[in-house]
Amino acid sequence: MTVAVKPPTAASVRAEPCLTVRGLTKRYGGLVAVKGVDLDLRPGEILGLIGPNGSGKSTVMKLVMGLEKPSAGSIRLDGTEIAGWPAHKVARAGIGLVFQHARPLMRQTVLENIVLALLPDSLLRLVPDPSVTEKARAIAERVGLGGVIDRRPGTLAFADLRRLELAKAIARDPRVVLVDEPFAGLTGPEVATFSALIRGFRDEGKAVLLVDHNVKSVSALVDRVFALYLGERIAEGSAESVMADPTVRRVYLGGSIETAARPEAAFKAESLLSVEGVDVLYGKAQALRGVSIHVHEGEFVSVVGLNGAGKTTLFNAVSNLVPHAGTIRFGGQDLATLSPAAIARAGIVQVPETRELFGDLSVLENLDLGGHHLPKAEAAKEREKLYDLFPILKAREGQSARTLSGGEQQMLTIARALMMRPRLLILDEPTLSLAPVILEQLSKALERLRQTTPITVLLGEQNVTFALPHADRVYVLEQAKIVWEGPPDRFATEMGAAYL
Amino acid sequence: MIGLQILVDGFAISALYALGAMGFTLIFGVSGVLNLSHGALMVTAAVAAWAASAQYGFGSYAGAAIGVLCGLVGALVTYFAVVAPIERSKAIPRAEKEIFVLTGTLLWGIMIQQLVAYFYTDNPKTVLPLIEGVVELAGVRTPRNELFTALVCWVVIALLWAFVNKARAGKVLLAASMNPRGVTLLGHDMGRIYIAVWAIYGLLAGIAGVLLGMFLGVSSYSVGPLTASAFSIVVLGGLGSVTGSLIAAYVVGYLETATAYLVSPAYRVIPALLLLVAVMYLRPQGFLGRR
Amino acid sequence: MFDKVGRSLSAAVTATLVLHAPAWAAEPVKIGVIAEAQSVAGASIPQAVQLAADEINAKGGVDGRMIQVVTYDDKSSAADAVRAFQRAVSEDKVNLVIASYVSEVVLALMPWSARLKTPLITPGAASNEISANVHKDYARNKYTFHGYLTSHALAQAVCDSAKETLVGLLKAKSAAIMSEDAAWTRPLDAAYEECLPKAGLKVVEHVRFSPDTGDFTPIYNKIEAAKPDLIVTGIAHVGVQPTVQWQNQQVPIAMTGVSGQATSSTFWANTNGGTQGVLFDSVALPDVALTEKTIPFTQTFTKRFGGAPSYAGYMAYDATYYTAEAIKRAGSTEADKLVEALEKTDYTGTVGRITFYGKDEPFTHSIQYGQGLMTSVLGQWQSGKQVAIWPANVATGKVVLPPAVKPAVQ
Amino acid sequence: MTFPLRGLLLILPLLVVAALLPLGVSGYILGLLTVAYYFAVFSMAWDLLFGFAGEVNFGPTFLIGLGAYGAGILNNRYGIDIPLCLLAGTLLAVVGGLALAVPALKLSGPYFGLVTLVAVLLLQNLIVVFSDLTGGEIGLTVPDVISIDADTNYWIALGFMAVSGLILTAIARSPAGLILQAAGQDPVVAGALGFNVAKHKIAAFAVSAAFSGLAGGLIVFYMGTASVGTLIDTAVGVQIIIAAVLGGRRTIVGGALGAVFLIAAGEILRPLGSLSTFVVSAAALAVILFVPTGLLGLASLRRAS
Repeated sequence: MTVAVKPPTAASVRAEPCLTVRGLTKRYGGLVAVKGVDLDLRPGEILGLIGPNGSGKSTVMKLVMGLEKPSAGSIRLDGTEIAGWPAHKVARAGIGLVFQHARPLMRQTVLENIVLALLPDSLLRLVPDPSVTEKARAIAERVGLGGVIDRRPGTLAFADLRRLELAKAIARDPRVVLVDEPFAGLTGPEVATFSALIRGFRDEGKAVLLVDHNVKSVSALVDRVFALYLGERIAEGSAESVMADPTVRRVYLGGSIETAARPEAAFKAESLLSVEGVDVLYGKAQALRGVSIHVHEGEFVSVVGLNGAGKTTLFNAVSNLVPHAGTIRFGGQDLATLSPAAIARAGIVQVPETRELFGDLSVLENLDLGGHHLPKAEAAKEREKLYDLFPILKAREGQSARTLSGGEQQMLTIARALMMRPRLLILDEPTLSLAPVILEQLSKALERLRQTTPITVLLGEQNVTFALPHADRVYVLEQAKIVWEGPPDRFATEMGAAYL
Repeated sequence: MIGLQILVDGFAISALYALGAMGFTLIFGVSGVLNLSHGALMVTAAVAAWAASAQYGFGSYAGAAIGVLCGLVGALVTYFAVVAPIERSKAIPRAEKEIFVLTGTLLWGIMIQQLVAYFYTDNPKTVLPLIEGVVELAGVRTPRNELFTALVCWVVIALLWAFVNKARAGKVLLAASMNPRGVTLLGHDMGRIYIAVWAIYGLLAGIAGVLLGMFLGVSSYSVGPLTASAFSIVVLGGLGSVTGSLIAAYVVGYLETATAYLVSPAYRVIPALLLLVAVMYLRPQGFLGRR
Repeated sequence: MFDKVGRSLSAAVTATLVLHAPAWAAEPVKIGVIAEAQSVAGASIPQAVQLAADEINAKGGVDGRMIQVVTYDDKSSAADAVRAFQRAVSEDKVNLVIASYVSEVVLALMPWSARLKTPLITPGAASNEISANVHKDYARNKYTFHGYLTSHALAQAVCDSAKETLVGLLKAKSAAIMSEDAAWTRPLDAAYEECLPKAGLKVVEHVRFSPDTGDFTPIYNKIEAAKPDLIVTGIAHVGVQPTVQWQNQQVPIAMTGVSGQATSSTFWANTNGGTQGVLFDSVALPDVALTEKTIPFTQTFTKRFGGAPSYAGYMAYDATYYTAEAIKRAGSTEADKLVEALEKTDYTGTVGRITFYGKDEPFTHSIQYGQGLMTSVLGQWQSGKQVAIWPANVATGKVVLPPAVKPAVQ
Repeated sequence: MTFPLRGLLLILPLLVVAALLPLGVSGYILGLLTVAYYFAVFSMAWDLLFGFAGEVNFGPTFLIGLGAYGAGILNNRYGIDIPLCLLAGTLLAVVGGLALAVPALKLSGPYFGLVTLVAVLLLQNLIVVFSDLTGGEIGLTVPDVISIDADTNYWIALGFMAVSGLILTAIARSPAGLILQAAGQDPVVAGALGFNVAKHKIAAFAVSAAFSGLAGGLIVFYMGTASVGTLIDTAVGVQIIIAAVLGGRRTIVGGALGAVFLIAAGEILRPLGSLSTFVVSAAALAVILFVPTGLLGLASLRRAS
């Protein structure tokens, strides 16, 4: 997709902001998800709010909508303070939200779903109003749902479900529209249709806030971009300037890249893991499309791709955690009939993005659970080796996992997986919302692992700087498909520019 | 003196409540199932122990063992015949599994209750105690059986604690209650863990049932109140929190005993019910529950 | 086991034709029986009525009319009983209904008996309310007969028996009342409060506890603290539990009174012998010849149904007989005439001489209590047997002290 | 929105047949159906809460009991006329419904279920404790009944059930009902669409309570008695829930179907004696396991395919 930025219309720049956010802060216990965010949104403007997973962008959206109560700060809609209002009042005041995952009423028809959005908040509406139904039909036509109006959402195609969400937003006729990940799971032509519908909002003079992982997917649409990282603003401006911003590039791509790949020919010819033509559907959304990759014994393979490209889905398919089509073989054995637990015992051990630690158990206990299949003495030996690799874990041995910092938790997760003596270690986004200094430690540990053990690793990453240095081979996953394969040193020249 | 009496008397009944509730909270913690046939399983164990020793001439030890065994078998049958089919059913939407499990186990409990009443009438029965006689405890005359009940309860609770916190296999159960996905990724099949948990639950319910039969006696009418009391204690303590259940059992047990002594035995259960309602309003997650 | 299954099945069969009445015979007399087949007390009711009907029919019936019994299982639920009553009257056209030993059920049936003008006899419910209601609105409720003793009379019997047998033996001067907190025990307790002092027993403690109680330790401790010489009970919903705990805790006080469950023949097994030494009042006991009819009835019943009749069984058996007599006297099964005839009942049955209080007395249509009329028997569980202690003329044994009770010292 | 009309066309003949039953059926069967019709209203009112507002109420008998005892006590103690008693009982039930709605808004799933269960247990205990007023466990007898004629009682119950079913269905299918369903299915989305979820749920509780309470009062004046065992015991609540699940959740009418089915099954199985409850429970469990959508769901499944 090419980067084409439409210059903001003169009118939108001059207009007074209708939504003003000042010093918006949200704490969950000790974690600060949003730190003093200031944000303006004008009528007839599309603002892209971007940030990687865990950056706090969704929280900002929820705070504005009233789905969460802010810890501090102000949110004004046309001068009225709405911070802390319940969602239904916020909605009545003129803010609408298009959820990322379609959440229609599953037991009602498409028409009834749209009718619902047109209803006033009254207990006494006991007789249907034909004019409302007419209006709903018109909206359905406008978003392209005319043909499926009497069907239940469960029978709709994915894109139609997303249309339904837009239809509801149109029906509500809000002054400010919040759209969460507008294009997730959509194909090229569908993206175009949706872009047109969203531009329609702007042309009607509504203010639009698009929330997404990265600039690329929304750059064609937005007038302005606001980049968020770890709850704070890191850049704001046109899509181009934000993409060029060094902080943004560092967050998404990391710093300079050195690679040390071993050639593919250096490994045994047959693959340890081979994934062939795997398709995954999440309900109606295609999360993977004919993905094929292979990993040789002892090899370090990285799959890079932005959030939402399908990395986690790929790994879950390997572990048989999601239903899929296509074949996945491990050491020549078809994994289709094995349970996730059996696959783990067979040697494919995942370090999931969500970590899945046992929060109330100590570091030691977490590790021992990983070494559960080993005799006790062996497990103790293994543990000592890992303490050597991650010394901080030894210091934290008796502490419960819940109380560890994010980086320590990540190290514990990796160590726990290594306790299982995996034949193939899958690391899913290990850098997720970690501070740079931690990344470095993690990177060093991985390098040492690669140097000193014959381990086979499949790494999924958005952060290219982290993913490339260790990798022998790289795949690029984009919108559910593998779009590039090659050694890491060729990545910058062939994929670098188009990546972000 | 009355304080001492409350202390002594409340102890055993609370321990029994705790044991009854512990298995209930354990299966909730690991598999998210609220088993409303709980009371029926306890009654099955007690009546089986009674029938084995009083009707079919097994000794009281063999009778008690048969009772516990029936609890175990009953729990596994409940899992395989009722809970697992509902969880596996594709026709039941995920969001509604909970209400289906509740209704299903409730019906199952009624079925067990009816069968027990059919074969052994609905007259209350008491299991022959393993130990008889009384001892003076700081001036309070206490039946040995009551002490025995409290002792067995605490030994079983301690064993459970040791198993879950010390034994390797038990640790996996504990881990599963915190994070089922985590243990799956570590190579443990949740299916097998569920079976193990239901087996442990069955043993606990069986032991609690037999002890209850010896200490207080049961009838098929006890099914509902037993389920309700386990449910209340577990929610009061915090769903899935074993320690919370223990605390809640003692709070309820002592509250009831104190009410019976200080106010009137007629109002025995009312303060506990009111406490439960108050806790639900003020701290819905219970004493030690997390949300 | 098979025997038991067979028995309950036969009891549950909806309508049982008693005798294949010859086609030319007069229209049969139909008696409806509503009771719970599952409980020991309830199951005896249809069986006893059936037995009486068979006997009467064998002797030619009532003025040549055969008695036909139609039974309904109400599962002790008032709603089921009302439904059964409606069916009995409108569908099966019964002439009279003998129903239930549960006060709740009988009180629910009373208005229907009035509305549908069909006589109703309860062979086992104790609540004063039943006969009090007849007294209060005689014109309307006269169709109900309280074919059992009222709570008031039961209390009187407990006091009388205690005075004559226990007070002397135990050197008892005081008593504690221990009753489940239920509507039927209110008049009972009131009557206890009144008659115990007259029997020389000062009431030093009065505990009413929730019928859901499982743990009786606090109750016994509370009672012990008041140092009574005797515990007088009013329990029906509970029975096994307080008895077993009384024994396990070795409460050193003898226990007497009304204990519904203790009258049942399976009580020894259900309490694992915990009932040793427990005293209780009952209208009849299996081996006690209250009249010359008692033992033959018990034996025939036991032989035919494989177990001794419950107290309600005795009352139901007698009720069938005095109903038959009343029909004979009235010469009709027409409701008002039958009621009139029933009121004149003077029949010596298995439990004593049965007569009803009149409409001017407070407990209209309940069985008159007193020596020479109907009293109850004080029984005691001794080594697995129910032994009659009082009245003296029918006693089969002497009081033994319960294991934990020490003999009184001078 | 054509379904209601078609549904009405299906139900109307059934109602006509039901209304004509007294011409050919014995008083006993009518008495049976009379009770079944009141239970049908209990189940339908429960379904409004469960199927539409998304609240699992384990204590329908709490609301029924308030209505029944509220009405019964006024008549028994103070001899107040039946209509006024019914009104007062209904109001009391509505107050009880509002009291349940407060925790329902804060609690979810098993927590709310427990509160409703506790409400029933408390009511049960209070009735026993205040037996002077309530008659305790032996029940409360009311001096007045609506009618002693089986046909009249039957028609009243049938009419009441038909009207209740109509009103409840109308509410469920109205725009306000649509909002209620949205609030029940996904309160977050409903809130984001501008609907005050609390308001709609409270209203649903009030409506459900009103019908439960009124039906509870009517059944008292039909049977002439109110007792814990017949109206409040958790076993009664279980039966109401089973009826609704059996008939088909979120259909309103399914509850009526289930209630009639359960009572009919109980009657047909009467020869089995105490085992009849076992068989009915087993059948209900089988339906839950194999036909989770219930009897009506089964019918609509057939139609769809």
